[in-house]
Amino acid sequence: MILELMIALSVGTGLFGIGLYGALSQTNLVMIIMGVELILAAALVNLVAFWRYLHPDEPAGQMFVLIVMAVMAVEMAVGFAIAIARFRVRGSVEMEEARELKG
Amino acid sequence: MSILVVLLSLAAGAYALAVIERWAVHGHLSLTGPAWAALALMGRESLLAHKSDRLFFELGPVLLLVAGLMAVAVIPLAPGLIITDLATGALFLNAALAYVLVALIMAGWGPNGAYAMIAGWRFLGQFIAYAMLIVMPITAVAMRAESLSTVEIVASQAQLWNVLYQPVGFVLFVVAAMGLAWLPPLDLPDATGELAGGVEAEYTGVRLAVLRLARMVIILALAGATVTFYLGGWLGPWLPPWAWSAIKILAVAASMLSVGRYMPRIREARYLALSWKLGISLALANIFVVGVIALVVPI
Amino acid sequence: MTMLALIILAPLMAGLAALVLRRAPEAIALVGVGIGFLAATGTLAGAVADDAVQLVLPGLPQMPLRLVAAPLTAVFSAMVATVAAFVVVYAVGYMRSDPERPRFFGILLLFVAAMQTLVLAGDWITVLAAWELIGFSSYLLIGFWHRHDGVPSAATRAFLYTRSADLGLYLGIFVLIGWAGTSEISATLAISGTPALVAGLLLLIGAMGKSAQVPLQDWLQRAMAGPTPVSALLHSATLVAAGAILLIRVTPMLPAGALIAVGLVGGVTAVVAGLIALAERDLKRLLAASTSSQYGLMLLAIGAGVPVAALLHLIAHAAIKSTLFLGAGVFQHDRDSTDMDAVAGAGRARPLVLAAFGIAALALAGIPPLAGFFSKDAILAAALAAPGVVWLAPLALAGTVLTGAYMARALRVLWQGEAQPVLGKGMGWMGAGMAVLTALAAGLGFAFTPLEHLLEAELPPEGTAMILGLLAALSGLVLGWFIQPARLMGPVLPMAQRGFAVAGGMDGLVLRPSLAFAAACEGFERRLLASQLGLVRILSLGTASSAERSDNRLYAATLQVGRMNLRLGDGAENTDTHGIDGLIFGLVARTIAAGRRLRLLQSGLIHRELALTVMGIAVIAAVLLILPMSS
Amino acid sequence: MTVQMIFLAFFGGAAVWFGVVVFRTHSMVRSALALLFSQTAIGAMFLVMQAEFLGVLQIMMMATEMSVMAIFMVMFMMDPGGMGKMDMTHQKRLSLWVGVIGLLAALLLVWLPDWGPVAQSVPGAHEQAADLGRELLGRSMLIFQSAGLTILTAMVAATMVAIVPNAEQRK
Repeated sequence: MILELMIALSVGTGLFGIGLYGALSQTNLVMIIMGVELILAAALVNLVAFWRYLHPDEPAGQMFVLIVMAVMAVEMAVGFAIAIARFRVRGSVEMEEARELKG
Repeated sequence: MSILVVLLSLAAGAYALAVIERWAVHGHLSLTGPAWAALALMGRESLLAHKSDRLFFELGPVLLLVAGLMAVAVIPLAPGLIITDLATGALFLNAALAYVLVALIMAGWGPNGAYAMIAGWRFLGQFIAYAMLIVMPITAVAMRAESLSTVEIVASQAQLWNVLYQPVGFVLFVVAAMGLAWLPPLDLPDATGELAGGVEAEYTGVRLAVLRLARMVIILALAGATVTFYLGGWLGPWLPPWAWSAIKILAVAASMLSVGRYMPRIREARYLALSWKLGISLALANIFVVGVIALVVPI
Repeated sequence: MTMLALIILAPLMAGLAALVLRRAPEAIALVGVGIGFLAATGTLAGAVADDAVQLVLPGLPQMPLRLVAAPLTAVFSAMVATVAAFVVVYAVGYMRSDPERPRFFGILLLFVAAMQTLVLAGDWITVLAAWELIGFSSYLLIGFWHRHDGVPSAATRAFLYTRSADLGLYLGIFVLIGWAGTSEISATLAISGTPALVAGLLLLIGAMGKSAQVPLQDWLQRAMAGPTPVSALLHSATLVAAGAILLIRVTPMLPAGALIAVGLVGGVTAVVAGLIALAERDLKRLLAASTSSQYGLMLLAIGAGVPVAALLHLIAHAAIKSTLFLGAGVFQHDRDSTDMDAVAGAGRARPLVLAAFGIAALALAGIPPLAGFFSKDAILAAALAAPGVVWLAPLALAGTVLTGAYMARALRVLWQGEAQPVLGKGMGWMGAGMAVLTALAAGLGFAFTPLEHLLEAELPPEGTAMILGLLAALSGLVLGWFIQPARLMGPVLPMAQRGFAVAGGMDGLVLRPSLAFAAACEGFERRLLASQLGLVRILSLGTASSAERSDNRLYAATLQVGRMNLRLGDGAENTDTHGIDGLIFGLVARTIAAGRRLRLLQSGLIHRELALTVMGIAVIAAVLLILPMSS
Repeated sequence: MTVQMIFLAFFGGAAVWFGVVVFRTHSMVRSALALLFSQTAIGAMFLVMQAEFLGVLQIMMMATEMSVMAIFMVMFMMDPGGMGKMDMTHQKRLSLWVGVIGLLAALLLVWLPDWGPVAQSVPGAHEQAADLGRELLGRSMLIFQSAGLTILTAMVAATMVAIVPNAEQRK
């Protein structure tokens, strides 16, 4: 049983690492969003694993998963809105070209 | 055992549906037509489009079929006659049908053809319109049944069918279902004559056969869902339950198929506007009313 | 009790009413600040009679929010209320023709309420909340005329500067709470030793930001973009005072090391900002720079270990500086500008206003029997009597001389040049506001003795200090009146005019420390980023809004340190061209290098900042994981 | 070595592999759909872990989300998959290092501590759904509602950001 927990958590960490790499390395806003999605998915896996193997009789655990899903949806909505706005202004969502933040 | 029965009846239903569709489209009834058509497709050379995304091209129809079968899996034809009675059956139905969208996008993207791709993305647009209206009426249904299991949902309609209990939800669900099965008048995704068959444009031979079959299965699944959620499933006097299910499902499917003959095609934008401005507010009202009734008069 | 609540609630409610009703804002504002004023004076009387009224509100678990009206805080709140009241009276006339008066008065009153909350706060949580509110509403006020070009950037600059310095406040407060286990100020003041030193220095950073001390003084002068009443309020008794007030309140806790740091910052600021003021070409900017230098003197007094002297000077300065600003506002009305050439001779047309301005100026310079005289003597005495630290007194004296000099310069500019006919519009309100504050500026000095008794504080003997102070003030006045700043300051002038005097440094005293600071800056900034980001991230997991806020913070920190180092680079080049010995060359090179390296950090590229973010989170996570193991 | 474990490992491996594919492939649609399949595999893992409701929900939501993702990719990137090997990454080494280090650290944290006793059985799917509902509308109502409110806000905000400002807004 404990091995299953380990497997699930390891999968979570794997997804986390991949997502981190993607979010940092991609030049494209949408790809960055994908990386973030992967990171959140890792969080999902861990939450469900903790619920299943450590506190199965605690529905709050599942509630957390729902909240994270909500966060994913929000993140995508806002991210794509920004992407659209940017695409309208610049004609691309390449983050290499986004230097407005430079002081 | 029950799996086998369901699958066989599914095949029979698909065939019957094909007959009905030919009838609805061409106007004359021929019981053997679909069989010949299928055989012809089998025999025909199956072309592969130039520079196609092979993986998606092959996977699209299969995924479509799988999604349809998954959806069918939670539809009860009679007490005990169901592939799997999930505790979250109603939700699972949605989950399965959500992959229709994925499959169509793959099938539209795969063959590297303009018409097909346009059709795929159009279907995505149409999906935005109907997605909410598939889920929210089901919510109301599940609220009455106090369960997501399809069997219990049917059982909850022993006193009064949902079509009378929540007619608004029924209408919304049927419209949304027709959008999901891209049936006319909501058939912009493969607008025959405009997109040359849309997603099916680039498919030939066996793949096309699979695609058509999958579509029949999906229509059947949606009809089954309608029957399960609103028309009392297998419930009915005199006849045995499976007969009632068969009759109802075929009737619903046939009516869905034949609506298109009497209505002009609806533009996506219009469908979108209607379903978000009118439909969702109606669905919310429906949920509210059902909740109130369920709390006040327990039937 | 109710009075205590009224002090804050009256302006708050009035402000909201003004914002919501959007009609007759002047009346509402006057009523609001009036009630606040009465309540504050009443509370002060109560505090004189029997001390420490407390109002405990249910706040966080085991950390209730407290409002305390001990004598000290009561005095502060009375001061704030008074200045606010008469500034509002003045503003009624000043903003007469502005279409957006409701917004103005609304924000102004919210600002006053926030300030009152800050001075009356009895626990750190309240202090933080009030601090944030002050920063925010001051941002709104400075940016009030946001349609004029340059104004938004000025407001943003002020916001970023103070925000980035607030980081120190946050950390300091967290250290305090974490160490003392409670958020009650009086309880946290009991701690001592290293935590006290760390917390003191961190709080000093926060205070430096708000009180515009070297090297964060730049934003204050740009904040002149706001309406004049706002400037008067910000400079005299509220925003800028917040830093000094904070330090005055925590003085009992500060160990010797922290005190020396405070004194050094204060003394340097007093001199440097004085030079900037002397070199200014714009009346309001001159006053702004003088504000920095006066608060430098206060910090110097705190550093000398006599907070009550700082307190006295704070109060005197509140009245004086508000008077000066209000006068400047009148001249601005007449000449539609505060540029020295534009306002030249404006005083002749308004002898009364000029008289008030002159009284205030002399008071600031420290001429008896005006208020500034007593407070400045207190500071000088404190500096002279400061244990061990010898360089406090010279700095204080230099600051005094400079004060006299630039005040005399301002008076001279206003007096000379030809008068122009002016039409007295709305002078009734403005005059009323000014008259009272002038009277305070003149006569407040005689209230100091009872005040000292009230605070149970005794000042060091003033014998020599009085003579020295008087001599310094007079000499400063004479110098400023008769000698042009160009000749007075020589090669320093251009730098001072650019405001580079601070970071660029015109002599080793300022240059070497700041350069050492610059060399250490990159590492410092990394730590800054890491800690700050980690904090904010941990505080706001997942919520988009605070994620953005943390971005602003990161940006603020990066921008500020980066800017500072760029200025270091320029200033160093400056001295370079002025041809100073080779030692400087090496330092200059290092400075420019540091600046260039730091520029790389603020690339503005999302992925770079993202990477920094991740590293910051990693550091914090590591710390959080390791701390429990070690302990 | 139970059946569950095998399935868990299988789906987990699938999830990770598809996650890798997301950033390896050159076709935008492919990477979006790879992400979809990765998420679906995660949903399958939920099902294996007997969190039926969550699993089904995950599978359903991700299908739609990722399809939207795909169309956005095509809209913004015009699918360079066709145009061969164009590199779409930057600060690659840094990202790689960060990712690897994060991965290893997390693995360490997973494998080192003692997770204590592992629960053998979970409540049935019906009870789970019912409990979750009571949780959401009972103790955790505030959180739930605020999540909903957040989504609503995000919808409004996203729309406002995305729509084209018309004439009088523009000036």
